[in-house]
Amino acid sequence: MQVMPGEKLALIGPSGSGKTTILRILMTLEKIDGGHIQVDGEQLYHMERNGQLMPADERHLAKMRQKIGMVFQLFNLFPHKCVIDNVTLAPMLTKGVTRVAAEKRAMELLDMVGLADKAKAMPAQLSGGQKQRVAIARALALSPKIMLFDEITSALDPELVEEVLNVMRKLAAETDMTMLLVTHEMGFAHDFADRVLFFDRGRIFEEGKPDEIFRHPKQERTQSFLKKIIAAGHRV
Amino acid sequence: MKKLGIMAGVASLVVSTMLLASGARSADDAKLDELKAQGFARVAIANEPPYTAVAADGKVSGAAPDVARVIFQRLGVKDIVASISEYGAMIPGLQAGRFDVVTAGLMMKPERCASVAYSEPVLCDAEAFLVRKGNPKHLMTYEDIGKDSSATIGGPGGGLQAKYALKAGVPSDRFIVVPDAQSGLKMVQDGRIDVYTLPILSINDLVKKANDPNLEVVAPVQGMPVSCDGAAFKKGDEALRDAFDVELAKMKKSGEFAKIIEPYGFSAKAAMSTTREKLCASAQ
Amino acid sequence: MTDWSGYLNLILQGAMVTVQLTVMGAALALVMAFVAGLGRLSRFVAIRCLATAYIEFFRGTSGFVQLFFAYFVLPLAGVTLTPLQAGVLVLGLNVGAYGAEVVRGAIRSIGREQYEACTALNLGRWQGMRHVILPQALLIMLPTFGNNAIELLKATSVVSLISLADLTFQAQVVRSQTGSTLMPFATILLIYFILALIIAWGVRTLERRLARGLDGVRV
Amino acid sequence: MDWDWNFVQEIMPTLIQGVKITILATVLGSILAAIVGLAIALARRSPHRLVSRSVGWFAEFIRGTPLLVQLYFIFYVLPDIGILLPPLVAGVIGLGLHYGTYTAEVYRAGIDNVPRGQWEAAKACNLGGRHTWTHIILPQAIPPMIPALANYFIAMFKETPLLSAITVLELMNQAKIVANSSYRYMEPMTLVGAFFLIISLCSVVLLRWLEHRYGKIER
Repeated sequence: MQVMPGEKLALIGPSGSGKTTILRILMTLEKIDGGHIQVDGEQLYHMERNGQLMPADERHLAKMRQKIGMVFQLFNLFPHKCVIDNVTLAPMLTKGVTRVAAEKRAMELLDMVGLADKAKAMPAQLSGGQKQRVAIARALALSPKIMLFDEITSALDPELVEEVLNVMRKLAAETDMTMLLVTHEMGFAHDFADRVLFFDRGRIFEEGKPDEIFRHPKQERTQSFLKKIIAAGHRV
Repeated sequence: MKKLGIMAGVASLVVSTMLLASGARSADDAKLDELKAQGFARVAIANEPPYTAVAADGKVSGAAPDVARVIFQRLGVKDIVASISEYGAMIPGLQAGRFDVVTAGLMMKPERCASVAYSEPVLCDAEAFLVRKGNPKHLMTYEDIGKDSSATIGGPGGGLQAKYALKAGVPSDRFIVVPDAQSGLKMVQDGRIDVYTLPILSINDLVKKANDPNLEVVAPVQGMPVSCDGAAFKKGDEALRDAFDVELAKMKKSGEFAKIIEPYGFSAKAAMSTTREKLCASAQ
Repeated sequence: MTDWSGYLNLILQGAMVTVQLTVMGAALALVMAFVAGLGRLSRFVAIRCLATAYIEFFRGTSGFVQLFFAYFVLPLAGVTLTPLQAGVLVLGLNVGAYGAEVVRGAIRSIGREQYEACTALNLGRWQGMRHVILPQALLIMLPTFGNNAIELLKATSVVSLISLADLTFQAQVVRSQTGSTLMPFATILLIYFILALIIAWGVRTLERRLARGLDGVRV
Repeated sequence: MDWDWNFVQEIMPTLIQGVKITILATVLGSILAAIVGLAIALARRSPHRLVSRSVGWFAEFIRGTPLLVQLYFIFYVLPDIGILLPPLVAGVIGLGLHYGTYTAEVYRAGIDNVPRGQWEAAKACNLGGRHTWTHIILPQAIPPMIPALANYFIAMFKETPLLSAITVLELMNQAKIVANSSYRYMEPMTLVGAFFLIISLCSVVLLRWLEHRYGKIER
């Protein structure tokens, strides 16, 4: 599987089919048993030493993680820090950005996700949709080249989904980041993605342009999955 | 965590420190200089009037510390700092370097003479029994207690009394170790023990304070020798002890000694009529 | 009939010693709790073993016995401690061993998702611990730490047995000077209780302050 | 003053006598604490506020003050009002009462952990108050409490040396007497520490097994 720079990818498929696992592996949250992954021309889990590939050490992983950001299904905000501190923490600690610079950037990002007025709020005071928008700002604060979105609307009340998706649309339009999106929002996946991957039983079952996959799926399993999703009330 | 290692290595460490200690014996004039430099000597007391007492304001008095204070001043050590200890803990405490000297009515006995370096005698007293009024079990001697299988006797842990009792046939389960004099008095009052034993003057002081008409004192206990205490130094501090003895002898001669201890009820004559040599050998 | 004011003064002096012991012991205990608690979560086997040995040793033997050991046996090994030092050392190490388990438990109770968020934000192991995990774990530890502090306060009474002039010891002195048993003991029981209430109140206040803004998030 | 194995051999029988009393005191104290704790826990749930409040404060007081002072109180003050207890009985009562206030918290947590639905179901089955307790609530509440209770009994075991202060001839007191008459502290104190460590380590194994068997409960 290859992803081009700037490409927007949607990963769909039944639960347990391995789409989330792909994101978690890319974020180094899971260990891999074998194989190789290259990010931006460099090995993710391996490093070269004396011309030989060997398992990466913590320093190499930290270097690689700079390129990647992730937004979680359950937001994973730090409950003891206010919104702006959530966003500035990592840039200040990992990149040595000064507080002033970090806060300036954070305010821009919060403004972009429409939450500039909530900068001093605690996560517990926010709605789910607001939390998820903060989480997006937090991930963006590190200026990664690749962003991973793991079912970022699944835990939200239906009426809050749209505010998060709007942020995503804006993001897709304004930046040329590479984005990998695991989602059950088929309509959004259709509009957003350059390419759609259908996962089943741990493998990529079918892939193609959104129109091909959603309108004319070749595989029977893809068809039945989409049918079920539509029956469950998701629009395509 | 450091302590763990220390404990594990205790045995070996101790061997080496003991070697060091015995090797250092010749240099023990240093001890007095050390006390002079720090300006005070640490003494162990028992808070058992009239031997040793702590007043309401925390000031240490009693016959034994009063004598020691004067002697140490003569030796150039300005003051004494007292810590209260159980009798049983005094000699181990001395050996452990907790105190520089014990001035607490710790009576001289051959076993003790072997463990510490005593000064010449300071305070002499005989044994007394504290019993309930009328002495219901007629306990006049240690032998009486030995014979009456229902009688129990209390005394300080590590005191001579436990040894007297054992020798007179009192099994160890009828000798109750009582941590302090006040508890002993209370246990006689409450009927937990039949007899509480201490030197006469201590018992008298205790009874006077309690002011309880239901108590009675048997004194002196028949067949018991008069014992005398001395200031007890750590083995190895003999030079300090000898300096202490010189001053003590001067005070005894000048009558100053009697002036300090007789108001407390002790007899200076008794202390002057015997010697460490006699007392340390007496029971052999 | 008796000069109570003088003796009350003695007891208050004892209370000061008790407070001093509690504060210094608690400070040592806090340090040991974090050192050993984090040590047990270390990646290095040697550090884990060392921390476990410390914890099990001090939890396994009686504090009273440790105190006697430190006071009477350690000097024979060349380590002479004043009664106060021995008291602070033993109480601190002892309560620290219990505290270490609290630290460990609290850290482990922080959900995996917080660790994952740290990884995703590329925080180092120690950075994540310091800025994300510990501040949250601290709040969970606090009530138990409060209980431990009260246990420490109570345990200080034992130092009276190595002739450190704390509250209990002074009660014994007053008792042997006045012949009254009820008054000194009743007085110090009350003082201990008041001190315990103060600790409990202080910890609750601290907890409320730290928990501000976290409402509804923490259990 | 180095380690003397002959001396160890000589004092061993005396110390083992002490161990027996220590274990006896722990067992009796545990039984009493288990009963007292249940009584306190039930009394605190009493609908009469006077009962629940006063028992609550009493328990708080006992928990907030040192066991050592409570032992002195039971042993030396109670005779003034005509209650004269032998040392071991006084010691067991002190231990039982003190730790009863801790086990009460275990019972409380255990009872609270039984889901509300169980109470409602009992009511729906038309069971009376007593039957609800004996047949529905306690049988579900007690097994998960067992490890936490055992934990406190081990803690109690480690506090038995305090009984030496009221002349109970347990391990610590025997060791002190030996030390007092021989002027040697090292062997007796080290042995006491070793005895405690050995018994504690064994009980930790037992505790792990109990936790495995009955599950863990919040303390």
